[in-house]
Amino acid sequence: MLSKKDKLEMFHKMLLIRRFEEKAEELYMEGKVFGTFHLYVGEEAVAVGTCTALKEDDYITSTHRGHGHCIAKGAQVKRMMAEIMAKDTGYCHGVGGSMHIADVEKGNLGANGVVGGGIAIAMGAGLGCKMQQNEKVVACFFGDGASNTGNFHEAVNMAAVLKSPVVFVCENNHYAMSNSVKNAFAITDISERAKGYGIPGLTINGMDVLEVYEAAHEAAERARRGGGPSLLEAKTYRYKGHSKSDKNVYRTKEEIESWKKRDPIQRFRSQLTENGVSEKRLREIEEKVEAEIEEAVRFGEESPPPSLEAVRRMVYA
Amino acid sequence: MLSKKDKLEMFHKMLLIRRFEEKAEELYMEGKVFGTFHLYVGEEAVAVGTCTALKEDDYITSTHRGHGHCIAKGAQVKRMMAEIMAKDTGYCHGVGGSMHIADVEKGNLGANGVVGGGIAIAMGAGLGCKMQQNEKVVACFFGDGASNTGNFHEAVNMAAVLKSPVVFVCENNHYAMSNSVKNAFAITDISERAKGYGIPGLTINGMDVLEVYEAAHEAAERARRGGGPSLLEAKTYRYKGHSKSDKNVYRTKEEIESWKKRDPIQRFRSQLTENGVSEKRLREIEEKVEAEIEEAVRFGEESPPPSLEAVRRMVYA
Amino acid sequence: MPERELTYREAVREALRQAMKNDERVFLMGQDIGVYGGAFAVTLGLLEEFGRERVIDTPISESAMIGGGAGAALVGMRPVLEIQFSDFIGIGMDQLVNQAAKIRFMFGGLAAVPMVLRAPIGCGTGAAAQHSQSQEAWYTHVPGLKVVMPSTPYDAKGLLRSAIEDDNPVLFLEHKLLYGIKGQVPEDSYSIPLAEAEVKRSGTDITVIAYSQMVSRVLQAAEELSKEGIEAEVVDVRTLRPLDTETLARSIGKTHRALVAYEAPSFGGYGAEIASYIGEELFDELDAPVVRLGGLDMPVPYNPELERALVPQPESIREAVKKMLNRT
Amino acid sequence: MPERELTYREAVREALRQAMKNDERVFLMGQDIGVYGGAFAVTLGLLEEFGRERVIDTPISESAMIGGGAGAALVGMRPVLEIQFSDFIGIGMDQLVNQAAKIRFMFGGLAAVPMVLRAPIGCGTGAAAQHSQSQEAWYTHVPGLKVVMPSTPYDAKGLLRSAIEDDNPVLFLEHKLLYGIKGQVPEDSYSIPLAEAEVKRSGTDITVIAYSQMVSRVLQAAEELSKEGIEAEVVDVRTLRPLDTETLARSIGKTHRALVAYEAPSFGGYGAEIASYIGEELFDELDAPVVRLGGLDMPVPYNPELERALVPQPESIREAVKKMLNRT
Ligand SMILES: Cc1ncc(C[n+]2csc(CCOP(=O)(O)OP(=O)(O)O)c2C)c(N)n1
Ligand SMILES: Cc1ncc(C[n+]2csc(CCOP(=O)(O)OP(=O)(O)O)c2C)c(N)n1
Ligand SMILES: [Mg+2]
Ligand SMILES: [Mg+2]
Repeated sequence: MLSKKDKLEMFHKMLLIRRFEEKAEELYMEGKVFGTFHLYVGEEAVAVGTCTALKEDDYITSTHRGHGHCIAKGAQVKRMMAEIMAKDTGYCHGVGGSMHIADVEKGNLGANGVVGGGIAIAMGAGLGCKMQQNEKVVACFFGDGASNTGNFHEAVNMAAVLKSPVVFVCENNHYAMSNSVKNAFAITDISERAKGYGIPGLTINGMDVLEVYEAAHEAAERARRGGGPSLLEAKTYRYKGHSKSDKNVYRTKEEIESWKKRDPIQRFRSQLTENGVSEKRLREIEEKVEAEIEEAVRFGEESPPPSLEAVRRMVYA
Repeated sequence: MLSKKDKLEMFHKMLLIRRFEEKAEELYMEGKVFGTFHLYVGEEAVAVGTCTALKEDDYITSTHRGHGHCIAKGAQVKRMMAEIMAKDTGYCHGVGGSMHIADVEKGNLGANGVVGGGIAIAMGAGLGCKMQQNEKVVACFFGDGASNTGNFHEAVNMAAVLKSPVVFVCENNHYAMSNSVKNAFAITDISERAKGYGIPGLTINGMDVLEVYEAAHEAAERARRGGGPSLLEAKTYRYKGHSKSDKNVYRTKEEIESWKKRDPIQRFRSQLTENGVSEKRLREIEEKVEAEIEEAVRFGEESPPPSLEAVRRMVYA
Repeated sequence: MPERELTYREAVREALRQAMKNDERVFLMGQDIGVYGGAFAVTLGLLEEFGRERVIDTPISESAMIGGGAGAALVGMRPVLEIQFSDFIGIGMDQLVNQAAKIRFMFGGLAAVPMVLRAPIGCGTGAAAQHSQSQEAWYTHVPGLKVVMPSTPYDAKGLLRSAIEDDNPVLFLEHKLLYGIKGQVPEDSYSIPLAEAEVKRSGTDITVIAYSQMVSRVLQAAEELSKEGIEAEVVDVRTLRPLDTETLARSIGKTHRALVAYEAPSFGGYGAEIASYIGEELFDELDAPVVRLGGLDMPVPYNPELERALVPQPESIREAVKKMLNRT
Repeated sequence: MPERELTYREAVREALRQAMKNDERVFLMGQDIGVYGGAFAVTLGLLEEFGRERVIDTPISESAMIGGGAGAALVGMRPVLEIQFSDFIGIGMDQLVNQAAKIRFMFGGLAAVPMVLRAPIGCGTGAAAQHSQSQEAWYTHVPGLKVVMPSTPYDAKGLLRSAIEDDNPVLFLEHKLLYGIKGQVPEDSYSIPLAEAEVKRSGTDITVIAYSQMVSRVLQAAEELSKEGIEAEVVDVRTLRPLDTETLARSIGKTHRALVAYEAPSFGGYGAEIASYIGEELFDELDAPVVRLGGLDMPVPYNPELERALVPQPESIREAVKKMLNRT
């Protein structure tokens, strides 16, 4: 059962994700952040609901749209900010960037630039945990698009037969870049695929952090007890374009607006208020988030870049 | 509806496959056939039932265990025999061998040494037919083992969403080499996976050529009418080892014997007799098969090998 | 033929459009190539022009797409596939190498797989290790494949036509940094034969061999060297497999020195093939060792200064040439 | 240490067994490696000895297995994967190259992926185009990977230990024709450092460079050449990445001539890396061009005579040496 403190921390994290993303976009416009990145705005409930259901030393694997997972699993936003600013103090010494942030200490086995690329890694990490009998589990995030990669199929099946303790979390935000799930699937619920692997499958409301938490918790504990993997499909939506260069030609403004009405942060905020959390308390959290983000930007800006000599030594252990 | 003539031709082909395989094994012992090959003995009903449901100019894609598909689709056994003897008169001029026999003229787009390797090819060939509006369909053979490859997943899903006219025929002979389906799947019926792609799925008795024919016919006509792909799972069994070097340590003699009691050729022979086909007529077919096989061996033995110069020119068109 | 200025991107698009108009067997498959116009906007407008049957958005299934291309080609179509970043060709490596490239041979020469696989390569966009690679060396080592890497809009258009008309699987690799560059391009359709290198600049002192985006850096270096009295001949191989060795031989027969510049990690890169060809067949022509100037031996880093330091730049090319001529 | 004769297959198996006994983080994953003992019987008996938890038969899912290996390694295990034929590594190429090999770098050096991928390579068994390849050139071009190709039972055992103990992903490629060959192998565990080439035969007239199965053919050619008064030095590079260039330099400093023999198609093969290294760094030592003797430029044909003609054999190596020494 989630305590009030837990819930406030969830709210804090969801907000931190939202503001991190908005700030990253701003910095990109200012030319302080480079390359490509993919914003998680709108999907915060999935990462936070799932990661709250995990223990601190459990693992996750993440995606190209990974900032949210990273924060939800406990990363420091300042080191994330430094990373996307390509600084030496970033999680990957400025060598990885947005698509490769990892935080192995906190159990984040890395974002991934390859769609579906992390699914097999999650399966194998789970296998390792099983062999080490450490009762850890792995939550594996991936998108609707990733569900059509061969890696999804191979890894989920292998996890099923080897009873690797993984919670497969499909973030169905209804698009893979410009491709609607209507064109990429002849089914409506991706969780349906669980049947083909003989594992539990469940479609949940990815805009409701508590519903995500409940489902993830059950799946994680099942895996921890040796019951093998599950497939959760969280229906959600990304508010922003796929990446920086997206003109949103493939969807309507109305559709976007209709999802924004179901905003996971607004929803959770109202729930908290209804549950007696004071407006003041929530404001405090909001202010704290602002301060954290500002501090992160300052940290990033003041940090030095990595040196070529140091980076050359990173290729091999 | 199958005519009596059709059925006798089916019987003829099943027997031709069986005897071809037995002869190939003999020749291997004698050192006249090289490399690796994989015998189809026990599974004849699947290839013959399926290919009988196709039109002459429909396509198939085949597997490493491909002799049966090839014969069922109308290949000349003498050119197959010449191929596995590495002769210039073989289907691939002795360059492909058992695992690569193709007969594009008869619609056989090739055996395949890569497990699952032909599934995407079938999907694309179907797509080509659809674009050409030629009303052809593709039957795609693959094993239970192949159903766990990424290609299966990607190609079946892509066929489903693009409505590629393919009949996916999973030959579930219960083993992928030494690996029992019990270890490779957490489900009992592979056809269950069709649900995850939104296409019809059906498990059938692969030892009953008429049942296979009926299911394949329905699926093929559905595809031909623009209804998209289907997944058939034919439960069957291979009597022989996986390949020449198999000691069968992973299964019991009893299991093998129990399947031999369900022999598809015996079964069909009895059905034909019950349906009034005379013993004499069946004997004639059996003799004809013997003659065809002998003729094939002679043809292979008397044929010349390919020349290096000619073969070097085969790399590029 | 009337000419006008087009970007590289537009030149590729025009070649696609003309091929599709000219031959109804040609069709496109890829991710987000329809309404989105492709990750690099190359196919923009083609969906509207040719419809969903011939401009097919696929799910994220690179392996099935490449194998599917081979299957469609086998039954008489001429697919042109787009992989969103060449880095992901590895996902369909087996279908490309063990199926598409070998089918003709394995079938005894009795089938053909006319297909083109287009993909953007290269670094310089801050996209880090999984979106910035140049893996041409893998493909050039595969009998049955052809590999083309044009450096200008003009070459891109003419070579793409040849690639589409070729009866073999052809990899057509487009450097991301080239998409925006401009050049004169004839309106009409024309073709440049595969396996013809081109001398992009004449010179007498040294031959610098390059392809794709590196050609412009080499040309820039050559112009600067010229001011110092060094005349470099620049050979753009354009087609890496099959390689036009005659043009190389002719040039080195004149300059007696060769530098090979490329972006991929130096070790085991395609430059090694060129260098060892020259070292073996033109040994007696050489006044100095053939030098390879490739990328540093590491994945592409995100940090933009490091990314720049990774690969040969005009300055480092100039330095390398001067060193070879003992002019530093 | 007591020695006795083992086959190459047994030597590999013994290295696996000793590593598993010695370190409980080591486990095996592959297809049919359990009760079947592997397609080439390398892992025979290990299931019985170590149980199903540490000798894991997987479904036919090469990509997930390779990525899974990386995942297990990331959380502290030391997986040793077997791919049934190296030809199928392509199916997991992305997981190998874009994940396993790059994770450490992308993570800023803060993680390690200690895993070994074993696979049989090579032709000579009549298994045709998809079961007979030597694609080492692909892997040697990947920063982050190491590539080992031992030629003897002794080397196989010692190098496999080093590969398993290495904290990076290592490809360990075993030529099928070697499995049955015998050699003296110590009983105890020992290691041979990665990146140390070995002079397998001393000579003065020419250096012949090879690896894996080709070494024995080169040695055979060398013995025959010796009867004709030609003394070839034979260098077995053993580890292809990183390459021990010092041993090459020392040898060529003595012989002034180099031939590189390998089985893969000559064009773009790993031999090109060796040849261009020598051509560039040892140019002044060379009395003659470095010659590459690779395979013919085509997929492996089924017909056994053609298959034999495809790759260098003792006769063709002898011929090549004599030609280089103008002794034909
Ligand atoms: C294997 C691969 N193919 C293509 C791409 C290019 N790409 C990056 S993100 C993306 C869409 C991913 O969709 P989804 O899995 O639904 O995740 P989302 O972006 O919606 O979170 C594509 C096609 C890639 N990175 N990797
Ligand atoms: C991608 C790939 N992995 C492994 C192999 C080795 N191999 C050949 S056949 C086979 C088993 C195939 O099982 P299944 O698909 O059930 O077909 P069956 O042999 O039972 O007809 C294996 C593992 C291969 N040829 N291709
Ligand atoms: Mg999505
Ligand atoms: Mg099977």
